Amino acid sequence: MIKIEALIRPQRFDEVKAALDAAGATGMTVTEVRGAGKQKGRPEFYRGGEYTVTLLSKIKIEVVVADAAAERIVEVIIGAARTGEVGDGKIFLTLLSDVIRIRTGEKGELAI
Amino acid sequence: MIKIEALIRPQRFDEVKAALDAAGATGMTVTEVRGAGKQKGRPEFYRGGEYTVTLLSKIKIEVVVADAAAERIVEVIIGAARTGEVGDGKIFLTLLSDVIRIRTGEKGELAI
Amino acid sequence: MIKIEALIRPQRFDEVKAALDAAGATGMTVTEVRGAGKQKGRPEFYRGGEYTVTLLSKIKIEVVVADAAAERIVEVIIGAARTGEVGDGKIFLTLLSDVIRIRTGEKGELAI
Amino acid sequence: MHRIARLQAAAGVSAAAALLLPAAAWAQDAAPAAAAAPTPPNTGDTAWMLASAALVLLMTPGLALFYGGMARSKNILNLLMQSFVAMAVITLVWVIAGYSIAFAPGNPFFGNASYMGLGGVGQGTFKLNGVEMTIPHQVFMVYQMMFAIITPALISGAIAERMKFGAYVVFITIWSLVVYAPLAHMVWGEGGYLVGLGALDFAGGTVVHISSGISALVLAIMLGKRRLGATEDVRPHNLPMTLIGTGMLWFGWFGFNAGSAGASGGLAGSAFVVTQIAAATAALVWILIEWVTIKKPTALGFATGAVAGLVAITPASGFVSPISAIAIGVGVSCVSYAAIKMKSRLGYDDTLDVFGVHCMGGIWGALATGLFADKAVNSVVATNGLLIGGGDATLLGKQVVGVLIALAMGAIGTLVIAGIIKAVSGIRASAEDEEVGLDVSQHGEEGYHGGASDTAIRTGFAMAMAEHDGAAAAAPSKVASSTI
Amino acid sequence: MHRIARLQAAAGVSAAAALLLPAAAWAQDAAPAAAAAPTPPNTGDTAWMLASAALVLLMTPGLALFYGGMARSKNILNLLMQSFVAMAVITLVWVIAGYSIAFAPGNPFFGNASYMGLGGVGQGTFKLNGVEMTIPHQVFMVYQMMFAIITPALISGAIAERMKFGAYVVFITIWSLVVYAPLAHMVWGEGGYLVGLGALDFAGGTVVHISSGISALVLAIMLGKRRLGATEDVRPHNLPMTLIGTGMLWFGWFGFNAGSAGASGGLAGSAFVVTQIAAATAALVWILIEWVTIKKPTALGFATGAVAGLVAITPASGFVSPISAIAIGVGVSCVSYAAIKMKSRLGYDDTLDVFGVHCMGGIWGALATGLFADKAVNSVVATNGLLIGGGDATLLGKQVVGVLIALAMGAIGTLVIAGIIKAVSGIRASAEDEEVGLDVSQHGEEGYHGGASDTAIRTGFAMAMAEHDGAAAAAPSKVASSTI
Amino acid sequence: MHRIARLQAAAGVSAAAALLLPAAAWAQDAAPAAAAAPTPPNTGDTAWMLASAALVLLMTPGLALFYGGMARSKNILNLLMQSFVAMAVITLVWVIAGYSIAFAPGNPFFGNASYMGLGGVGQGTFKLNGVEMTIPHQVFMVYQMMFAIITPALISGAIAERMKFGAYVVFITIWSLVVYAPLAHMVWGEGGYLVGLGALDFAGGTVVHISSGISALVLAIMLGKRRLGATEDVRPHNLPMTLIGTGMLWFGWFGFNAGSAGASGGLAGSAFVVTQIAAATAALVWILIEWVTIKKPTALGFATGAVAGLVAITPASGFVSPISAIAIGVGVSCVSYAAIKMKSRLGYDDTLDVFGVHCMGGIWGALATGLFADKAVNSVVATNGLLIGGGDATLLGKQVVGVLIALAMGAIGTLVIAGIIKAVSGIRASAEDEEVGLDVSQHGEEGYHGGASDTAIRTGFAMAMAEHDGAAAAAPSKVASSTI
Ligand SMILES: Nc1ncnc2c1ncn2[C@@H]1O[C@H](COP(=O)(O)OP(=O)(O)O)[C@@H](O)[C@H]1O
Ligand SMILES: Nc1ncnc2c1ncn2[C@@H]1O[C@H](COP(=O)(O)OP(=O)(O)O)[C@@H](O)[C@H]1O
Ligand SMILES: Nc1ncnc2c1ncn2[C@@H]1O[C@H](COP(=O)(O)OP(=O)(O)O)[C@@H](O)[C@H]1O
Repeated sequence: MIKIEALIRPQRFDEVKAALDAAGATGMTVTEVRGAGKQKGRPEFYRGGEYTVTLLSKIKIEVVVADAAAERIVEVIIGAARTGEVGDGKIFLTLLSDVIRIRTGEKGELAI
Repeated sequence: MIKIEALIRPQRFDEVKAALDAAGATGMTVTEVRGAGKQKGRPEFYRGGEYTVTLLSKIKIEVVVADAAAERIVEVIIGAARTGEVGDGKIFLTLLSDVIRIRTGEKGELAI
Repeated sequence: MIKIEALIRPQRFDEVKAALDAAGATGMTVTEVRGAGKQKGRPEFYRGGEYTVTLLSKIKIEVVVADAAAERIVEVIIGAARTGEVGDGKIFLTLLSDVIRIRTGEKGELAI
Repeated sequence: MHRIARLQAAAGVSAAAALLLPAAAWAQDAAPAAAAAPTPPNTGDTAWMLASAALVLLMTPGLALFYGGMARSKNILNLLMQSFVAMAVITLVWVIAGYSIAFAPGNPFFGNASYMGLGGVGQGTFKLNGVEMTIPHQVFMVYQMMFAIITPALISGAIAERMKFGAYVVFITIWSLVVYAPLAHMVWGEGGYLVGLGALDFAGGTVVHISSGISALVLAIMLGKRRLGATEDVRPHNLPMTLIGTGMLWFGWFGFNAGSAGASGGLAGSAFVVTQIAAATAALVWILIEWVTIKKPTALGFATGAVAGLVAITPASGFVSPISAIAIGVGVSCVSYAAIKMKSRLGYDDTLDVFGVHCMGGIWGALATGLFADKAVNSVVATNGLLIGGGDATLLGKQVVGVLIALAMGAIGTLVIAGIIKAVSGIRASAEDEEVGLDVSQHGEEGYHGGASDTAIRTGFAMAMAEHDGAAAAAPSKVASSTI
Repeated sequence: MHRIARLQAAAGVSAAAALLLPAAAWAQDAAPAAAAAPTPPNTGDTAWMLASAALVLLMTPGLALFYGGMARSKNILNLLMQSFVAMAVITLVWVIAGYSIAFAPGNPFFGNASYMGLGGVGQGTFKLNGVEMTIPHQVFMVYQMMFAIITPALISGAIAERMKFGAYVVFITIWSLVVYAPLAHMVWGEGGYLVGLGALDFAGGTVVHISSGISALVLAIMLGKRRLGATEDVRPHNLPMTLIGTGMLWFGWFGFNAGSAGASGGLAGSAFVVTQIAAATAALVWILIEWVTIKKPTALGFATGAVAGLVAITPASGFVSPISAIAIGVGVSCVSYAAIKMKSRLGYDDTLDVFGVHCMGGIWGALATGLFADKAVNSVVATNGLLIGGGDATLLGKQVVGVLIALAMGAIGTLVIAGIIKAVSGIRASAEDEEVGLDVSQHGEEGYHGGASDTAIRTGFAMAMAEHDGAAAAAPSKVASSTI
Repeated sequence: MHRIARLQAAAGVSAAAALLLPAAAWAQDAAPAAAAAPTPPNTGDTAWMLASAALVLLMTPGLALFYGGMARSKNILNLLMQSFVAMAVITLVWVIAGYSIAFAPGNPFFGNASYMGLGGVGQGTFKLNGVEMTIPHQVFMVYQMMFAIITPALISGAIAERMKFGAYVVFITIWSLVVYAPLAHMVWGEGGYLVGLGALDFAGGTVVHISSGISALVLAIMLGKRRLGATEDVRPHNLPMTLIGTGMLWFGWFGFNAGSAGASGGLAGSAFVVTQIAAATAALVWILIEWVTIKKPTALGFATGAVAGLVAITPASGFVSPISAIAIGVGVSCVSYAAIKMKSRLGYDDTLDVFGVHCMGGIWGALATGLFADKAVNSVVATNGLLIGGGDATLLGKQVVGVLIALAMGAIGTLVIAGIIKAVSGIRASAEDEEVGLDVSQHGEEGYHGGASDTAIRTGFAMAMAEHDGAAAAAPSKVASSTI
């Protein structure tokens, strides 16, 4: 099984989620994170103190899929998340050694 | 070393944490996430606009353990997290290539 | 590629981030988490009810780097995050099977 | 209270004393107009009572925040609504029948139907217990309405996080009619039993705080404990909200106590002063107790102490001196702090300590009135309190009677009302509703949103559609801004 | 309203009736002083009007919270600022010209320049429409200023989350001068057209709510919809904030309505009472409708209903009985609830339903005044409303005229003003500014911070430097505490 | 201020002028009662002063929110408590000795002990500086108490996030007695030095703002800078909270300034009007400066400007015309904005800019009184201000003396008091306490909770136990609902 970890723009989250549902991803886990990359933030001002935001809000989506499905799901995410502007984010793939469904105790691909 | 990543119901978190402490898990990292799976949310209403919540609050618990201990810890988590209802969550296992304790610089199983 | 996952004290975050920037880490992802380990929290009081905080605020920093750079980056993080007190945190290393830059579709080390 | 003052003045207090009362004062500066048929209200007295009514209304939102901040975020809206809904429901209850039961002539225990639907409650001045008031009858009615609103809302703190909203609404509606209104009649109403007895309650220690406090305890026990995990974390979700509420309560309480003079002037001023002193003293003593016992002066402790002080001074506020107010403030923090500690032994789940603060604080205040009441402050005091020069235990005895009546009516009334509702429809939220939180289960809402990952799909008719159309008509994924 | 009451009293209402009015009351208790050239203001009437002015001022921050809680967190500051900035801008507009246009003598449609810069607006009492007021002219001016402030702020709810801040400021400045001030003149001003006609608006149903509500709708349509993703989540970010705002609005509204009596006394009391009753009834009816239709009584529904009730009673508050207030409250919740449902069909994006609540609620209230106005409540009512004993449709007809004029002025004025600004500088935030949120894009700030991972580097001159020096002078990574 | 007005009236201002004063007005409408020994208070004047006292009390919670929103979340409760605790401590300080030092007869620098413990401070009217006041002495005392409360609380903004709570409480207690009370005596007290000199301070520019502002600066320097990382993020954690606080301050300030007339009527109205105008102007000018310099009108800038405007108009509010109020508002934003910019050069850590806003704003306001004071507004003005027709620099010179005295007393007093406390017990929180935040380290609490992962184990006696019992008695992991 493979864990697909995608870091995307919050504004694209709705589209990505919809696309994943359409693609039949059985589930996903979403985390609010902050990211640093090539993209720079907008200036803020407080009592004349100027701030440059160095970490921007991003959404981390984790989807665990069977090895076979990984490539397709990655394409789906890229399709929905890309704007072409700096800050579109990244996708990381990791091999999992096992998956268990707590409710039933099922293991491996059955549990996805 | 193995990283055990469990996604559970917030309501079961207290029990799971207690069980892990009892089982002697030396440490853990907890993250608030939102998850989509088989479980559906309750309807909400705002000025007559009806919302169906598609992502539900879940707790992600990460516990890193020695390979030998993995199986037992997984059982402990399942025992405390299971309700038998849709939404109990999943457990993902990943092999780590190394672990370092920042304070001492210890590496590998020593650092856990 | 290797994912370096560091759990550090929130108070050291500024230093660690600055050190990573200096070390030329191209990007990072930051998550607020809570952790249990050897470190114990301070007592709190509410209407005479006493609470011992069992999970402490920690910052999780994820940095994905080329295999070659991993060791150096780990040193950089340890250097900036260590206080020598219990609670300094841990670093976990994981091998990634692939990395993709959403904007360009680049893969592997190119995408980092 | 002041009205009683006048009653007794009429009932033969020396004219000299009477001279000190606004009633008398007004009699003077309105002298030329005295003949004219409908005495126009005194503009100054009316201005203060209008302001006071508004201040007391604000206490209910203040209470909502005071309680709400202590709840867990999944129940915040339910706790706020338990206070706000009283502003809606009790207003109508009061207009339709409550005011008449409380203040219309009748027997010593409840009024007749003459004021129902506000019949005969007009813009002109009126008489109460034989005394000519200087404000419009409607202003007095609406001022008293605000008391009727906040009293049942006080109960909500004890049963927080587990009661069905519908059952709560039905409960406070009936409670207001069968517990609050009759008690108000006995204490303040036309020919009320305790008025006749001579028990003193300036602004509602018995009527408001003891009655709601004991009812809160009984209802909390009838509901049972919240379903909590062995180690479940129930710390307040937002203490700054609790402090905002405390500030609003303190502010509004000046209308509650000083307004109970029924007029502007010296007595209102005196009540204002002792209210400030008692609240300040109790807040300070509470954090000092904490400083000594747990080494930390907490914000929640400060808020709790301030409210306890305001509760304790309420019945005494028109009868005691500033120095006595300090004593009352010191006393209430000791009493209420101890009561809250005891809770653990007794093991009931009074979520936000309504019993410890309001019932115990109200009892202390009512008895303290018997200890510190002073003729020099208000001529209505027939004999000084036990601890005041030349005083004896006469008044204290009457105060005890008042306390017992309030306790009995609150406890029995709640047992009966809640018992019936429980039998008919149930009063307790289901385990699952409690677990997901009362906001979603009772109100179909959550208090806070806006995390970028906090998402839901709109399907309803209103706003939803509107935007959906938009989305449809839109470029791939964004709504084009269609303008005229 | 009361001033009109006096106008018509002067215009020949029976002296007997006049006796009931504070003007008359004052005439009495000040009798001895009557001769003295500058009649000193009545201290009680002035006390109430000072308090009322402060209460109405507080409504604007209250409105900011009511709206702000419904916004998404990325736009919270912008929504708050749209209300707060009106407290700054409109104050100056009113002092320089607005008050003169609204209340100076002139023609039936606007006043002359005599009060510009507050010329001739002094500390002494004054005459309005031929009636001797009992409060200082400046107090009346500042009381009316608070109405001028909140009215344009009401509009902001409809155009939330997408309008350029600069364009908004320019818009409300001009709108206040060309729409609000003339309308206020017609309804309340010296020799105003609707005053002469005999249309009644006690506290501003037409001037405040209909005018702002219709303007809100027109402006929302001109701006176009927010750019929202097909499934974008627009749930309120902080409903407790909306409830705090509701409490502040309810509290302040007593100054708004009861203060419109222009004096303390029976009429103010009556307005106070019906305000409370209508708000309570509407809030209750709203959640009952929800309970029936969607099975959940929501907190947002309660807040919306309460405000709708306050809106509807505004024009009627000095003319109707408590029982009529109940009818008005029931009516407005049905009307506004339906209006909000309709929005989906019509498909415009009135973000926070200003049209449904304020415009529709205001129209219902204005017409209801024609149905329920009652001589027994206020002698100014020439003929009772249609549904009151002995009443007919005369007044109702006049009310319709008032409503139409308010609708026309609001709609046309907004079309022209916004049209010009749009042509000159644009009124809509860019797609990117809207996406990142108006807080960052318009104000260079975010509402909330403090997550440990919520970080930024200081580079500016002030605070930044200060600490930077510190940091520089510091041990490796911490600032040494340099003390004297 | 008004009391001074009367002093000088007594001291021989033409009777004609006197006629304009409420004192005189009252003399008239109470004529019939004049003979009667204890003059009953004027109900209207008393109503306004009761309302004003409540309004000023509310300013302290308002200040707490204004400051609290700017803090980081780990210090929110400490900042709120620094204001709230003043409501408790200073109330007692004032009752026991503060009021006597400030207002009892004595020498020009402090009063004697005659009013200690409120001896002789009763429900009847009283004389101040030879003038017969029309309100109860207790009402005047409690109104002044509210000023004494908020003044030291203002200091907390400068030393936020690093001072020991215990040391803070001791500091404000002593400061209130040795700095505030004597200064109040000199400016307003019986035979006070500056009263005699003829320096004018209507509502406390010198007594409240300059004294607290300079003390804040000195204390901030003595404490030293916060220990901040080189790039540490100190952005406000909750700006909506700061705006709510701003709204409450603005609202309460009407009691602060208009209440300083000591009575209802024309002068109170005039003070109310200029207060509104100055606040509005300053807020607007502040965001305009930002719009020009940094291209963004910020919410924090609006809030800061509004408060600066309120500070600046405070000393002038009873003496200047609306047009002058605009000038004062424009001036203060320029002065305070520049002062805050300078901070970076000077490099001290006045966390929330108390010096820039309150001290500099107060100085500008005091001097502006010397520029714009106008006989036509208040007959107490002996010679018009420098910029008013027929005026000269006489008053300006006296104002300078007042400013210097306030600066000296605040600076020296703070140096001595804080110096002693520092030597005895230390005033600064430890590095570790500062790092974890003052909420946990000083108060054993956190402001916000409720993330599902935000967990702790209950071990204490109270609530804890109660639920623990429950848990024990429970099904595997849930508490069975044990009901009667
Ligand atoms: N080396 C990295 N390690 C971890 N996260 C990264 C890394 N590089 C980028 N990210 C994540 O991806 C997000 C987008 O990166 P960015 O460089 O701005 O996008 P792009 O590559 O499209 O320009 C960042 O905000 C961060 O969360
Ligand atoms: N394929 C997946 N990838 C990532 N997370 C998942 C996946 N499937 C489930 N989850 C996580 O597990 C949680 C529980 O899943 P759900 O299907 O509701 O449980 P169950 O399988 O017991 O019915 C989800 O909310 C989500 O956080
Ligand atoms: N076995 C583990 N699994 C997952 N996270 C861990 C583990 N041990 C420690 N951590 C994380 O590291 C943080 C620091 O651990 P702690 O033991 O307090 O530090 P130290 O080892 O320096 O004393 C913890 O708060 C937790 O977030």
